[in-house]
Amino acid sequence: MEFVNLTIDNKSVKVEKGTSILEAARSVGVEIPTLCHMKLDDVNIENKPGGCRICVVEVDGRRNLAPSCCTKADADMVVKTNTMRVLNSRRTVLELILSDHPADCLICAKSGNCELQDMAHKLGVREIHFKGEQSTYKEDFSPSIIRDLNKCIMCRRCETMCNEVQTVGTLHAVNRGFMAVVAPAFEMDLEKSTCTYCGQCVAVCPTGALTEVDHTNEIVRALADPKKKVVVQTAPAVRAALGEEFGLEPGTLVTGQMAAALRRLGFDYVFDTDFSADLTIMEEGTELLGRLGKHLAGDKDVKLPILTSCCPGWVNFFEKQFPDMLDIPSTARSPQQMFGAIAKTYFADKIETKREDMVVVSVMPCLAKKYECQREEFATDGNPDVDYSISTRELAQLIQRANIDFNTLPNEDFDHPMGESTGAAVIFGTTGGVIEAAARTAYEVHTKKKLEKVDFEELRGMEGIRSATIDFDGLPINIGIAHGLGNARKLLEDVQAGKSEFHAIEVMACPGGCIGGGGQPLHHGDSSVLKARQLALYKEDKNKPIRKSHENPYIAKLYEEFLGAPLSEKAHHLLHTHYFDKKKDIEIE
Amino acid sequence: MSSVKIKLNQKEVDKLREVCASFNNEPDELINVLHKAQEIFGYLPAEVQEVIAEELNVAVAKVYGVVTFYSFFTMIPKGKHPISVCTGTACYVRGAEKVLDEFKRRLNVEVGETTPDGKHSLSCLRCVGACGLAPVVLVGEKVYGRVSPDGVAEILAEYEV
Amino acid sequence: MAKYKTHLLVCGGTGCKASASDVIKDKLTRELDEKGLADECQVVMTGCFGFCEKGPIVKVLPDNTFYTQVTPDDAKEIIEEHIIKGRKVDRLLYKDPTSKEEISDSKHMGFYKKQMRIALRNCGFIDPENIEEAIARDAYAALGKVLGEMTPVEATQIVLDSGLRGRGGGGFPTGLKWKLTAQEKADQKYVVCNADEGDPGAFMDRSILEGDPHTVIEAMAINGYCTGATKGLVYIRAEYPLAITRLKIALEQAREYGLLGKDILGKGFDFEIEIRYGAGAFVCGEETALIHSMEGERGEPTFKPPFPSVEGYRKKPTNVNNVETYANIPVIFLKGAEWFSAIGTEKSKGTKVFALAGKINNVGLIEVPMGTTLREVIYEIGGGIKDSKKFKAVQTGGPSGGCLTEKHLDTPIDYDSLIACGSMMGSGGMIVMDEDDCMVSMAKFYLEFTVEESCGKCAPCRIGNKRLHEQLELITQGKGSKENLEKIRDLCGVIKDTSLCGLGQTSPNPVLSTMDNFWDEYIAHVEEHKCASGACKDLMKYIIDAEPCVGCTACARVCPVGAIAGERKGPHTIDQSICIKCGACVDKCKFNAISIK
Amino acid sequence: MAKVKSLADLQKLKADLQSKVDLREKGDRSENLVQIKVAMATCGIASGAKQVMEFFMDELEKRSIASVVTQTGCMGYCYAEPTVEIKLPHQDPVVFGYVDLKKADEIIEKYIKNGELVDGIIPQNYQTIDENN
Repeated sequence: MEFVNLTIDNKSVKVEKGTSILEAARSVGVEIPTLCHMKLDDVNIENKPGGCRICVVEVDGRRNLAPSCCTKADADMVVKTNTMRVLNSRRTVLELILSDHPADCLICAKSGNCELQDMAHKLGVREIHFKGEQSTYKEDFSPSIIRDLNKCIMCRRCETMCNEVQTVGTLHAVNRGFMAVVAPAFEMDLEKSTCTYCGQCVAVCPTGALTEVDHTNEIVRALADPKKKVVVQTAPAVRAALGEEFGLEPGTLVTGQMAAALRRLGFDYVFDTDFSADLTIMEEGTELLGRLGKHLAGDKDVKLPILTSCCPGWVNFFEKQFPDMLDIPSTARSPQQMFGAIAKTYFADKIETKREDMVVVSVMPCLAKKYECQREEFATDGNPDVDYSISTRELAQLIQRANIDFNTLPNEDFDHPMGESTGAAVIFGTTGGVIEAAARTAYEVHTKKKLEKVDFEELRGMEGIRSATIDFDGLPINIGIAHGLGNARKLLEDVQAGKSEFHAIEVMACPGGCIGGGGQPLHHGDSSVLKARQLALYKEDKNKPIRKSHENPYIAKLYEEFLGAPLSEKAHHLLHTHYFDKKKDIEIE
Repeated sequence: MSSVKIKLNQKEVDKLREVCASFNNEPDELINVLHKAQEIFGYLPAEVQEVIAEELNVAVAKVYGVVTFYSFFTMIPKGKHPISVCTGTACYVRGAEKVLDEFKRRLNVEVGETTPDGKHSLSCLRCVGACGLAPVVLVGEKVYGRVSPDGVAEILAEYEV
Repeated sequence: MAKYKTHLLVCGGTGCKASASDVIKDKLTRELDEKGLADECQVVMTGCFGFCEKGPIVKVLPDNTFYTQVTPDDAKEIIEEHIIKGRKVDRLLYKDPTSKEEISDSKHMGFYKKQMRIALRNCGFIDPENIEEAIARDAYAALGKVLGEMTPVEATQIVLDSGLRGRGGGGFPTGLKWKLTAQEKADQKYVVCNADEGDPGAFMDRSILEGDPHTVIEAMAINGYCTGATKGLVYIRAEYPLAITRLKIALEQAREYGLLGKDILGKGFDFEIEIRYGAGAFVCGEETALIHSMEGERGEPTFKPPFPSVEGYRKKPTNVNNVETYANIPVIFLKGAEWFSAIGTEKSKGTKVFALAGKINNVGLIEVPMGTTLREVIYEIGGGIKDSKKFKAVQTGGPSGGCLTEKHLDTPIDYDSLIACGSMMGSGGMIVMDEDDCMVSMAKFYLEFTVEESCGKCAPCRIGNKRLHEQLELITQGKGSKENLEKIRDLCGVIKDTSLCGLGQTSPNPVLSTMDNFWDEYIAHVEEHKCASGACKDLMKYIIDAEPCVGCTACARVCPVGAIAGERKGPHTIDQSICIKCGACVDKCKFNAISIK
Repeated sequence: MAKVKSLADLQKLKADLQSKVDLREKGDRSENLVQIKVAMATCGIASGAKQVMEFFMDELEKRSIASVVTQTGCMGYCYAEPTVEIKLPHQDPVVFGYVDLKKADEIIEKYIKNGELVDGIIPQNYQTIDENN
């Protein structure tokens, strides 16, 4: 490894050759502001178009100011990040950006969490000297994401996420010059595009150009309606991130406070999606073993590998981009939808409430879940199994709006019966978790032996594509894991080409899995946040008394009282789904 | 920019596929493919871009991003006799703007638009390199040099009937 | 083979072709056929003669007669008079603008006297669609010499020694660029010819490709040999159909003759050239943007380093030179680096081609040794200002350059002195302006261009230039103040300092240079709301003088907005708040009663 | 067309093609060449000027004398046709009258090669067309 010595703001710095000035400065505590640069080390994502020009610095011997994100640190370089010339240029450029940006901060969804707003504050902009025409585009409301491109500053982070990381190819820079913006083809609405609603674009957008559809008001209304029984479920990844919205360190587990807060918000039943995650393992695990059994028996037509299906962004992805492979994924519904289906049948019966008087709300780290609960197949007579899906961020807002001091709340438990879960369910929130949970159950069901070592370390990590072979008592099971749709595409293309050796593949649309979901508190490009959330989930798993889904007593009871057995007719009806070729639905206006 | 609704028939789709194939369906050749396609269709409606994206295995948003980047590509059908006024510097200093204004006035269209009867579309272009004839106007392939605002009516009259 | 006694060269450049020079050629040929002279006289369509102002040009050789503004109808007379009877057709001869005398021999025309043609040596001389004519004029001889006698390092050294600098605008030493690409190790390298001339008012590259495509092909092959590239790409504007056609023909012929392809001249060197089309984006003149465009992407520039010589087309080392730079290469090898470096000034060697246009008598393509003064170019070659108006400014370097004034006229033209004056060489557009041109409007014109051509990637260029344009617009509308001028200056500085690529880094130059050289004019616009040249419509007023006005009502009737009122047979007046300054009333008034103030 | 396979091929090809454009090339630096103008108006052609011109063109090339042979209009010496104007580099032009092929040969050998004057000069002062213009 080659190192270079340079000087930044009179501090001498030694960094590896090839390091950017921005990073070199950061290493000695000089934080150079930027609006477009974004680097997620662990998932190998870097966005540095050098477009915002906020990060410019003075480098001795150069005619022009240098963008510190794109300029590599060189030996003996002398860099100044805070000269008059730099500060003036930086502020003027920011003023220019603001001159083409609506000044509606007070009512903007991103207010308080907006990098542009913060930057204006940080650089001390008090006046915009250059007024003029602002670019205008039509607003786009999809079931999950709202695009208000008048607020786009062309940082291109969303484009990087959508194309390089997710390979979805929905968003691309279009037009030229002043009218340049990031948009889908033909500037069509997201709803008609290839968008999977994974929400990674929203997660990295520094401004209010990309935000989630807000359902908080509908929820407040439902909670206030005395006729409605409002049931809430919270996804595993939410508990590992919600605290960040209240100033807690990333990775702080707030499961108990979250349950307490939900109760104080007025939800009638505070349940856990972890419960239906265990249910998912029962169904999906059984399906896997079924296919595996047929395969071992020599059935040539059986579809292997089986692909997990709990991630709605991933489901959208293969429905829109791989419509020829609809029979490969598991037919099991996602935990959110399993929960809704059971809540509005089994549980509704238990509390003697009619379906239409029940409102099921989910709190998800995800924006695609908003779309998922609107899918027609997840409704009975037009009444959806899950009425509203809100993001972790929206929940935090609801809590704040209700004047609840989150940090002083006591730890409370979820309600029964749908609040009970196992450690296997908790790790659904991270990449590798679903397949580990499935392996724990499938192993015991298949081998009829007790699993000695519950932790499958070989399935854990942050590598984009991972694989491991698990010994099912002499039967080697090849498992593949991909997070981020770009990685998923690679595995799927192998399957398509008949080259895949895997028996089962877990796919999560978002980098890191649900912990890095599009509905989570914004990590603003800090990948250590994702790692902390991941560790928190494994910790919760470890601390759970029961760590295998099939050992969840309430799940056993559910089968006993209501469903019969995994893959029973009733289970099929309520807990499974089928997929559609949505490629043909991508419309041209 | 709005896109244009058009339904391609199978023959046209096949033709496009042939064009893409002639460039080995190489994503590198996107711009060459778009040139060819525009030659065939006269413009690049959304569906043409869809087919090209499919064949070259690139996102259609990218194709659109490229189409909207380059001024040579258009998603609006050109008029039967497209009029282009050169607004290169040489033409500008010799009065191209006034000529352009006169075309706008007479045709009652803005730059980038086509007359309702589809006869003329009006566009600007930067330097055809006939600076000796400035200001220069192109109608289709035909070049008119040293055009004055007064000459505009005369040029348009050629395309009456 | 017929042995021709006389050659009729017809200019086939775009400008002349636009004026039906191909019809002239056909007619000349037909006339010769009819008169039975087809075996004695040859009609050749050539590349641009450069003297576009007086096109279409027909030149008769060997006696060098230069006919200007020829029409197809003149063909018969040229054949009957000149060829058969040996009498020159006087009325088609070029007339000296000062002496008003007819000049028949092009050598004696002021336009050609001061010129020195290196890059344009074959333009207007050979049939660009015939490789044999090119070979007869030494095409591919330099390639032969390089392949036969030199190692790549030796050959590159000659380019270095010649002092040739990039003619596309940057002025980077060409030999050094080659060396940098040659030093990189890679399994594949590329050489690229940038023929995406997008500078409004510049057309030298187009003319070279149209008039002498083989020189570019040859130079690219030499470039390939020197850098270790076996593949060349020509990135050419789609708006140049004639250049494309001729280049394609030339490539085809070069392949046919074995001058492209495998084992060229038996020296074991392989080289192929492909064409990639531009599609109308000025920013693609920037190397990295050009490369992205060739890769089928939006032509957005990326930060350098890495330079294309390290990471270019398809991430491989790539050398990009422009057409004019390439056109100098073969001559340097044939005549030697010393010969070349003896021409020009200390730091700018050789010649430069300029597209001379605007308010000048001899609009056209010229090539002069570096160091020639602006005065020589404008007055001796350009024949002075049109319609005997007063010279006001000359704009060089296109949208990246600046406007120079009277006091710069004796500046020798080279890279460094132009920059010292606040302009730049650019690709070689040279637009002359007279007293009727408003410098604020000129600056606005260039900004409008930049706004339209900005790729939109970086904020200062995308938004800053838009704001600059808006500020200038305020001034030309009479709504500006001195404060606006200060804002403009500040903004110009920041845009230059912070923009991503050359486009943004130079886009304020037209504004800054006009501010430096024509400050009074800016002040007049903002303080007195006056535009002396009358170009700013919003600052003019149409006034009816009561004295000569007879009240005929003609003006009132023609006014499209009803701004003119007055009794019949009484003096009329114009309501300034309604008037749109279309000028219709002035044209209509028979009594010269309406004036512009 | 056969491929140009070597440098020698290229040089040979160039030599073969050279004469094709020679005429144009010479036009550009005619002051250094022997310039021959053959009067080719109606009277000249009638008296054999065309053959004389061809003779000059062919012979001068054969004898490797760098020259430009052009036709010109009537020089006004119709009585002495065919008339030929010869201008040696840096010298005043001389006009010869009654030039037949034999005379032409003599002019080449004596006047053009050695600068010796031969019979038949028409002693007149006049301006060449170039000067006229």
